[in-house]
Amino acid sequence: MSAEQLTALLPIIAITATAVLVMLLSAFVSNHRLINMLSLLGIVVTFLTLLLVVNVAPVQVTPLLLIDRFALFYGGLILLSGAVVVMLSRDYFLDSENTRVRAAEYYILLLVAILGAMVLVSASHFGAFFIGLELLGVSLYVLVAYLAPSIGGRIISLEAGVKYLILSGVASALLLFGIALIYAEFGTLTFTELGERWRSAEALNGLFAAAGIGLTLSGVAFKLSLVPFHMWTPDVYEGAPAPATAFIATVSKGAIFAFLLRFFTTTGAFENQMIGLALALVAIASMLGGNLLALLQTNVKRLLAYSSIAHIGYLMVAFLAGATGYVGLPVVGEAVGFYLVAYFITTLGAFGVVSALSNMHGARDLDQLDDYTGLFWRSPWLATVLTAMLLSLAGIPLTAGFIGKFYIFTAGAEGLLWWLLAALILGSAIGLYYYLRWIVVIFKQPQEQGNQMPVALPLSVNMSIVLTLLALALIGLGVYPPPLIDLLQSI
Amino acid sequence: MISIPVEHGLLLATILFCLGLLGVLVRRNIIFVLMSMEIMFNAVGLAFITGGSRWQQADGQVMFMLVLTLAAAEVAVGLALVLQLYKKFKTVDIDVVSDMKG
Amino acid sequence: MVLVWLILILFLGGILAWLADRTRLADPRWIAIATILIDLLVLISFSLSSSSVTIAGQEWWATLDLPWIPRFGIHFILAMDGLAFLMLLLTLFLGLIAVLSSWTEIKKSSGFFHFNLLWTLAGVAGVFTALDLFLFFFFWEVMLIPMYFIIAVWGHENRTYAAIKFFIFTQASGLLMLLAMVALVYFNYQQSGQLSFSYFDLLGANLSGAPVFWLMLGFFIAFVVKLPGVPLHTWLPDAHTQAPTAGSVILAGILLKTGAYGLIRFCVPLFPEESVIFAPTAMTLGVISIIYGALVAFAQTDIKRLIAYTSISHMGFVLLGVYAFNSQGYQGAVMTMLAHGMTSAALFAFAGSVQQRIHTRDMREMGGFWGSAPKMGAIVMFFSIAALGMPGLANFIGEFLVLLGAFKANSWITVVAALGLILAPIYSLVVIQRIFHGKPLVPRDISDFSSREVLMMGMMMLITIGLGLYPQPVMETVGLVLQMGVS
Amino acid sequence: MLNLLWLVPTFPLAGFLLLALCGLPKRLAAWVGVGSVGIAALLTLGIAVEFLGMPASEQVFRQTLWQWMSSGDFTATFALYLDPLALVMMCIITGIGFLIHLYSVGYMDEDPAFSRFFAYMNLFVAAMLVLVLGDNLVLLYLGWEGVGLCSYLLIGFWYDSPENGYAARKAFIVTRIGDTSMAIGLFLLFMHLGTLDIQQLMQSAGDNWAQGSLLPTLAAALLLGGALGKSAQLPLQTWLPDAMAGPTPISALIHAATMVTAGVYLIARTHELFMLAPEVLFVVAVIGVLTLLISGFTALVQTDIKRILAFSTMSQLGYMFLALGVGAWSAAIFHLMTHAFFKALLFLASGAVIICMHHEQDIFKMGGLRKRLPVSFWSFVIGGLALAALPLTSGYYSKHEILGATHVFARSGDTLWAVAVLGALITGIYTSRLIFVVFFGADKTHADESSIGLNIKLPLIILCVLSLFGGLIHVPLDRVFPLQQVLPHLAGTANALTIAAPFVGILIAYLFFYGKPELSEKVAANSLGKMLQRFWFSGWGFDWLYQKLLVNPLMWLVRANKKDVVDSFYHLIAWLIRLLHRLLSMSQTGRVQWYAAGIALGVVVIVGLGVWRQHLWF
Repeated sequence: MSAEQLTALLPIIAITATAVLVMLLSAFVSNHRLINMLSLLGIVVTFLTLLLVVNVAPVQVTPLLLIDRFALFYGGLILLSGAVVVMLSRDYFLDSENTRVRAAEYYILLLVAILGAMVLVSASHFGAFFIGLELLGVSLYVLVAYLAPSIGGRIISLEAGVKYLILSGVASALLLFGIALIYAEFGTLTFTELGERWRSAEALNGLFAAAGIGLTLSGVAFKLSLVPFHMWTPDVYEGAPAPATAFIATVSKGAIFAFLLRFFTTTGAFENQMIGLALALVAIASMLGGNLLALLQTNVKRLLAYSSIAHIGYLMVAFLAGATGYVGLPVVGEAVGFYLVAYFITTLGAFGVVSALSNMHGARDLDQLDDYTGLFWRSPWLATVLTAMLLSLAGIPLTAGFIGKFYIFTAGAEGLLWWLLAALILGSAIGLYYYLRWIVVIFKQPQEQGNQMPVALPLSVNMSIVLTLLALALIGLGVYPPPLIDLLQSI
Repeated sequence: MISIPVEHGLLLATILFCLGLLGVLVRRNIIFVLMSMEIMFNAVGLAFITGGSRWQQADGQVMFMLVLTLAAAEVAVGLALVLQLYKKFKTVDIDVVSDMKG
Repeated sequence: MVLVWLILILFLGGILAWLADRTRLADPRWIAIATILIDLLVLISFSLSSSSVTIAGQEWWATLDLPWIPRFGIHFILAMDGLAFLMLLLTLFLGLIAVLSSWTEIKKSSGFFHFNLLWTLAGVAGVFTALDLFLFFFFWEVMLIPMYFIIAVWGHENRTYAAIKFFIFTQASGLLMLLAMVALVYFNYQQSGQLSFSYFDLLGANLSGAPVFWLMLGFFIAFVVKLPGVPLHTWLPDAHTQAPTAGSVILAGILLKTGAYGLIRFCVPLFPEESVIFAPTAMTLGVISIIYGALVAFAQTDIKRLIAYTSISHMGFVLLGVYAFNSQGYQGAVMTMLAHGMTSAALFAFAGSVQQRIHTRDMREMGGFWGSAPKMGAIVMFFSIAALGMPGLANFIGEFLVLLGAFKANSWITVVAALGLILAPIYSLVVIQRIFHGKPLVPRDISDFSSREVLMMGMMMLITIGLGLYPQPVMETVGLVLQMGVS
Repeated sequence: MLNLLWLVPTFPLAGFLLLALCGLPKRLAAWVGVGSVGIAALLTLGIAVEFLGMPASEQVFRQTLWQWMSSGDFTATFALYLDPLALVMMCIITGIGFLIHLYSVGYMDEDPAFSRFFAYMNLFVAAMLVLVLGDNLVLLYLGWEGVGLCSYLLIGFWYDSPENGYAARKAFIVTRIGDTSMAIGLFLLFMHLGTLDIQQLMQSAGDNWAQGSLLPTLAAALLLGGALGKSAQLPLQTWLPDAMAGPTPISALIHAATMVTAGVYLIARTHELFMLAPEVLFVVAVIGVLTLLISGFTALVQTDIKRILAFSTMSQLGYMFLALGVGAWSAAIFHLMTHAFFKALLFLASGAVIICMHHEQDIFKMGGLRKRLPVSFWSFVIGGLALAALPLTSGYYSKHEILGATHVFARSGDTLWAVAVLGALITGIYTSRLIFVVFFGADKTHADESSIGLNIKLPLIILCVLSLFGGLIHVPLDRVFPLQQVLPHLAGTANALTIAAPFVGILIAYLFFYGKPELSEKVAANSLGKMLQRFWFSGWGFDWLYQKLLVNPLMWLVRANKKDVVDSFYHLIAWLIRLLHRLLSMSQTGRVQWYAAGIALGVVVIVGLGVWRQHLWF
């Protein structure tokens, strides 16, 4: 392995080292803050190593990993999100020393999950993909169920863990079976070779290859929670601790989508009509189904879960535009990249507020819509951030979400995907309803529920910083997106 | 060496896989559900081996090893959760975890 | 640069008002007034000193063109011509009225209220000056959000429903428009190789064919929702009824005008051929709005709801005028916009003050107010007869010119539209009858307009009379622009 | 002096502003209200003297105030146009107007809304002046609508009672129907002739349109619609009787002397156009005849003193329309003038009676007032004589001219004339019925004239004089209208019949209502008489008909759609979406295996799709 390749692996090594370090440390100390700080530091250092690697990229490290600007960009995104989640966890797991649930393992798992996600986005081979996916997945099972053994016990956390484990296991099996079939058909596991054979082989004329690609798609669709593979999403979102939910909603999905993008652009598989049709159907079903399911939802975590289903559906429109042949792949990459960044910021912000209002004690997070009544009058800043995030989810200007949606519109329009765009508009219109309903609740005047004066909510400095940064990023990208666009164009 | 046609291997794997899937879908005991998942993973392993043998490569077997690892990890976590479940509900019926809905 | 300031002052003023309230340093109402006055001053002093530039065969008083998102050929283009100037003037003036009309109504978090109010105005000012399609859409939505808050937070009993309905209608149709914009830009890109959202670049785009018609429709629907035209109007009665007074004033006085402005500025010039084909349909929609709005208005017992439906009726004239494609139609449409801005704002301000006094909007619980509130009666009488198109007042000029122009374009449709002239007094006068005439049902003394309210109404009355008797300066200001659209 | 023309409408307008904006004390309000019209009248007098002093061929004066609006090829200026026709109208408006204002000071003395009354009155005078002086049809329309507005305001002046408000709205809306027709006429004229300046319009109508062709017919018919509404002619006449709800001076000024004659003025003003449309002109004559007859019969059975006068006004307006229809333009205006005199007199006199009777208007509750109210009585007699057109009174001259012109009219002139004479007979009947019932017979009241002062009596006296001798005034309209080919001159039997008709009417009335009242009771008692009486009393059932035909369906439609049917469409969509939400939510059962089944379904669909496609390809 050359020095260059080693350099390229630096981020992955760094994050692994962090995980190991935290593991070692946790054997001796149980100071939550210390572990939290160390994790954060590790992530930040890893992020800094990315900047080093930019100069050597692209580097093919064994057939397994391709560290190019694409991988670095998404790696960076994952790390930043990870850092945010770590910071959110700090307050969420405050006072964990005094309970049966130690927070140390939580951070280890989180770091391993980040590692998995980073491997996932760098994968150029099914083997690496598989390893990354399962590193991410298995860590998540535990993260989701993390609060199950706590005193009193979060039963919903346990339930979510069990559900996620079983369903995700099934999905992994589907995915792997699909990969196995593809392998049996084409005899290679690297994406580039696969692409070459694919094109030369007159596109998928074997029964097993067709089934294989279908199964693989199904597995990916599950991870992205596209309709009809979506049903686990709300339950897992609801049961998992809020920071972990934020992580699942962003890193897990984002990494898979990045993989999808790389896989399909490298292999060109989605130019196949069958796949295109299947994906289009799934996308439409997700856009409409996700929004419809969220419509009257009163649990905000479930609401965000359904909304995320719809958002991945939107994202599929940009993705599918690439399949039409009218839109260049770089444009698709750009659109997807921008949308993901916006979606990351927004989702982290929204769950950030939820976790700021919740903690590990108690049977559930603060996730009932009613809990947010008059939030604006108790905690204006939290409410403002949340509102901004919701508006971004709804795709309203001044926020990054709007530019993201605009990107999808341009890609869709350029690709002449009118049906998909129609579904997008319809879905967005339905979606407005529940975002607005939440906003209405936030701004409800306190006088309507008795005469008690609103009590100001305490907000830690740490939280303020995170949320403020997210809000600034949201507005910044919404008002002046060129820097990010330039970055995406350089990939 | 008389090789078995690759289709036969894959067909067998498919049947095995479907059996596993069916098990997941219908068994109420969560232990059995986990076991059915194991069957699915093993079906995957079989398919990889078949593929490997078709192309005379080690890749398929390597992947099989990875699948085994995954299955082990999956079951480990799974059993831990089953334990918690049993502690809380004194049962291993999978339907006890259906509180969250709608 | 002054155009940026026009918008920025309002944005900053809004923030200042909020901060002032939170720190209890100053009364946000006065900050709002001061902000708007400064903005007015800037606008007027600018208009006096400006010299015009000609772009794309059209005269502009000022333009500003900065690169914004080069990836998509999006520029930050602001420009002002006569039409935009008038609309800005209307916006700021009614902004002032809005602040005055809610002077005592808003008890809770007045700072946040005025923040929203000023941001709405800023958004509207942006809409009236933006000449990059993307930027236009940007402002189009920006004005929506604070308005949504105004309704949702300070509205009346059914505010949530109204606010969400308002938002969904506008936003859903806005997305259609966005799609049409993007598609237009890309069609143009394919033909000319230039990716640009600039109005001036797209104006020359020579597209044709069936899809272009659909694009025009995308714009049209978004604007007609805002206008609003039947059958896309049903958000309006709810929003107007539930909004606080200032909200209703701004909604009726200004926000509806953005729809008409959009038609005039974008829909017709960007798609001249398609618009000509579409004109009979559009005019028919206008007529349906006129008649239908009037009929439904007459049935209402909630005063704000009634006024809201009359807005639909009046804005139908605008639709009719715009698609007449002649000077009379165009100038009539603009005059109607201005006139309707005054009358509807005044009537909503009145409705708001009545609600504040007797805590109901139900006209069945009113009656005989003239005795105790003659000033109020006289003023409302004035605006009612202005609304029914009394010659000598602004509305008449607008409606008359619209019908005159529309008659040339399509006589039969116009004859039906003229029936609106008969329906207008039916609902206008019934308001007077139910509220001011007759004997009071319950012996209830209603206090007359305060001097603040008289001042505010007086200003609007003067403008209504001025526009009615000497509209020529306004029409000349408009004229230069609208000649463009005449094909 | 002519240059001060603009001041004539300006003074009343200023009076209005002053009264409306500053809460003047009552005395001052009276001075301002009456004074402004008085000054206008004086100015008019001065202008008239100078104007008539000019050579007849130069009797045209145009004063442009400012450009009102100009849009593309359309221009409307704020310009006044004075010609003899306008001058006559001006004199009537300011002259009679002044007298009625003066009268009102006494009549409205005890009303708390004294200055509001004068404000409206002044505004009316200003608007009416603009109407007659307007140089173009848009400006005329301004005045036209302005007087309509004032009419509305003044009918509903006593706003306490909902009936008054109803009457006011009815007046406004019914006339507005006509106005709309007129507005459409304006659009049509502009579209084809490119201008709305009256003089240019008439010029170019004559140049461009052939007589009897479609366009002038259409345009004239549309303008006629406006005239019918304003002048309460069939079929838009129903508002006028109800309009009597307003204070009596209003009835005198607006609903007798000036506003209701605006329709006549409009047709006279645009007579060139109407002459291009002989069919329409004939319709005008027929409508006039029908109206005069129908309202004459209606007046016969009314019991409200003001309603009788209202129907009589309609009837007299019918004569004017008849005159216009047969081309007797000057006669129409002449009758307009004399009618203004005597009808104003009658209304003011009835007002005096009403005041003295403490706001009792039912004539059958009066009686024998001849001695008690001498001024009112003599005013009524003189006004009644003029109304019935007895020889030597002013009404005689004008009506005679009309009947003469009708008689020689080429197209069914005989029939029209016969009906008109019948109308004259009926006029005689109802006029004298009124006088007999109110002033003769048994003394039923304790009324006296102590409550009316000089400011009421003086106008009455002046109007008496005018009613008697107004027929001697020569209306200087010879140059305005085309000369009539056949000079109207009745001779022989026709002449005799024409003169005799009112006498016969008076005789009949004397018989029925003074000599042998039991006769009238007998007639009224038999079933045919009862039916006729009811039918006539209701104004020939027009109100009933319109109520059933137009108002009720409209009201039904409006009420049915109060909730806005379009909205239910959106509610349906929302309902559907909620339904879908519920259905989909049901799929979210919470059971793991169900979720897994969902996944399996997805797999089957996607893989199935792939495999199926494969087979399709093979």
